[in-house]
Amino acid sequence: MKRPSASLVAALLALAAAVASAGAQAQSDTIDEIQKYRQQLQDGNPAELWEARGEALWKQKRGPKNASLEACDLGKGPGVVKGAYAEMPRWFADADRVMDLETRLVHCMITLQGFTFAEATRRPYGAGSNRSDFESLAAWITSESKGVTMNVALGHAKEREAYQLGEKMFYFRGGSHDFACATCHGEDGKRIRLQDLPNLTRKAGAQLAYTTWPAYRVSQGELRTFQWRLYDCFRQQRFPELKFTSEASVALTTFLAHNANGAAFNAPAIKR
Amino acid sequence: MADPMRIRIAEKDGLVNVRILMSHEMETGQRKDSSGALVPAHFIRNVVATYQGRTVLSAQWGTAVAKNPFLEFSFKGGKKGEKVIVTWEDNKGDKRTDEATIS
Amino acid sequence: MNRSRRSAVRAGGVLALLMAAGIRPSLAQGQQWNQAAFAGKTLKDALAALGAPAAAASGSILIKAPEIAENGAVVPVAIESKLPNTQSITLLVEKNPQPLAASFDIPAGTEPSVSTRVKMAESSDVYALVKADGKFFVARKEVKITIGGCGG
Amino acid sequence: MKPRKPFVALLAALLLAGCATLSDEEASRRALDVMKTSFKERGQAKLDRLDQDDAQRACSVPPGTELPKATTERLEKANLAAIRYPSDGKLMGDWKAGERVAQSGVGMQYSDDPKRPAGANCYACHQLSKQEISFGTIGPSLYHFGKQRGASVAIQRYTYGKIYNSNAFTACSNMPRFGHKGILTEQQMKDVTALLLDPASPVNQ
Repeated sequence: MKRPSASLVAALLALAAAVASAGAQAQSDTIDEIQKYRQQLQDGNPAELWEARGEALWKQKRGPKNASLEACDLGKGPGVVKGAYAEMPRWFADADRVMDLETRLVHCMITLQGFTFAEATRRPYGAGSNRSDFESLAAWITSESKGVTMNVALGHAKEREAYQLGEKMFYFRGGSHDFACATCHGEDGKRIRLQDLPNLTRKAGAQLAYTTWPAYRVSQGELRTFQWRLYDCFRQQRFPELKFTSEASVALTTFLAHNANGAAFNAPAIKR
Repeated sequence: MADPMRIRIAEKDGLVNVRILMSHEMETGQRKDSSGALVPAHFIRNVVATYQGRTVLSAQWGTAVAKNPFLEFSFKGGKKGEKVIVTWEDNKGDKRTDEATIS
Repeated sequence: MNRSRRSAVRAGGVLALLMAAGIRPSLAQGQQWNQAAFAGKTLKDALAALGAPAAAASGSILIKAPEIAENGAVVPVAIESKLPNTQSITLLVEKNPQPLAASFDIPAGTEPSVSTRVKMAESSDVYALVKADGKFFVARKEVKITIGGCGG
Repeated sequence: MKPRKPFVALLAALLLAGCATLSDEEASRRALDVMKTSFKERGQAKLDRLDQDDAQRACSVPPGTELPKATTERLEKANLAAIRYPSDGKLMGDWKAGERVAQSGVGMQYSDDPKRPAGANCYACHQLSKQEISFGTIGPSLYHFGKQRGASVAIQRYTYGKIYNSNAFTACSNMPRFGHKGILTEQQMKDVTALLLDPASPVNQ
């Protein structure tokens, strides 16, 4: 066979490069356009509807003790909501436990309002008109930390232990698909379909991700909290069902929230 | 009863910008629930905004408007401190009226 | 245009629907809702029911919508008309089961510009129909809907 | 204050361990104990999903961690030996069916109907065809996979084997072991093999 001429090779190489760059161009256009879509959504976040409900719920007298949650101590003193979320999860002396926001709310519903654990946690995640009190309360409480710098301390031994266990769970591979959290969130610049995957093992990624939950999910038309984020990631990891406010959920939240320290909290957000 | 709307109204150089978020499922009537039964259509059909008794926008909506609807428009001649009143009515006859002050 | 006839058809349609659904029209039913147009299953049917079977294409109507939306459940669409005496702005999504999504009457003093969010069943052309000075004009823009997330 | 020896030793230990309160081994054990009480079985996802096999245990490390060569060799050998090739000797199915499997992301979740076939969700992580712009980048692009490699029996065996058990070729791969874990049926794996290798498949256009 005749060897291809140098000019033919050059032409083929140029063609290949053109095809490749056209592909890359199309891909970057796609990303740009998706970015524009996300931008357009920012204006008018239905999370506000949940925030309004949450504020009313916080002040409403409920439960066997007919009490509001206004005396609930989120870590900065009874009733102090401003900036509280940016320091959670944290260890609480009265429960001798590390608690994230939802866990603490359950604690207050039991101790202040007189609900049982089962009553308080009847509906962790809402669906349509069957709303979750936690999603409303979390929307409002977290909105009171907007702009506050994340500062989750590991001063207490139980906080350090929670962080350490959370880190282990983050890399734990299991289930039918061998997935760990790290499978999708352990490298820079990856995406699933067209969704960017934050690298949660690095500060920038953890900050970007953690500070934008809770979020209004347009795909669901619901306001979702960080507990939900973990719950649904594990479903898609093909793990069994994560129990609401379980020790593992709080440990993982501690790991991720602490990694986000130093960033300004910026939720409730709006996401796909 | 339906939850209140969130209405943000700002006046600048005589132009009043109105942004409304409504709490509504906007069911298409084509979605099935977990048991496989069709969820009946339930959606806002009419929206009217008034300023000092005059209609500044009226809308007819179908099921394609997204859940928890967002609406933005602007009108001329509104004054700071005055109110805009917004009403919606859905296909089941449920209604909601809220007002907000121009800031 | 035969306005009274259209109104009569519309009212009849609404009544029939309400009766079929077992709902009595409320006494405050002062507003109209164009049943025939919203029920139209094709763009052509919807435009005909809106009284605009042959709207002229216009470069004076701007549609702001994403070229690619990550999710069809919420697609932001803003429409602005530069046509003088704009009376109404109507938004249609060609490939939705019922293309007519929303229609806005623009009274004098209101800017001919509205912004809302619609559901899109699939990638489709989005149409903005504008009535100005008694005549209909139209513009369109394609919006692609992609599959997102982890897929389950 | 004059620092005393035990204090210095304690300080050094703390520095060495960072902020950790548990040893690495203790932490792994405790984490598993905590997980066992933090999850509940639902639908097809039972608690045994938390019981790790050798590969899962060895691979529960941060991405980029260099594992000892003996470990990766052990894992690859065991996983390679576990591959079951189709008894009829045919490795290529229908690329059109393979495309549907590649697009579908359901299967094995507690929210999924166990009677319905699972998908492979290839597009979640890989580019495959020109037409599908919504693809992920966790795995490499597979566009022109067959065009570059041909479809010899050796390539077919490698492709089918990789789908069946990715760890046979790369220990601790991010890719699920679709055959080994019973996610896909033999026919589905043949169909995906065809999607990658068939000259008529959109992957090779």
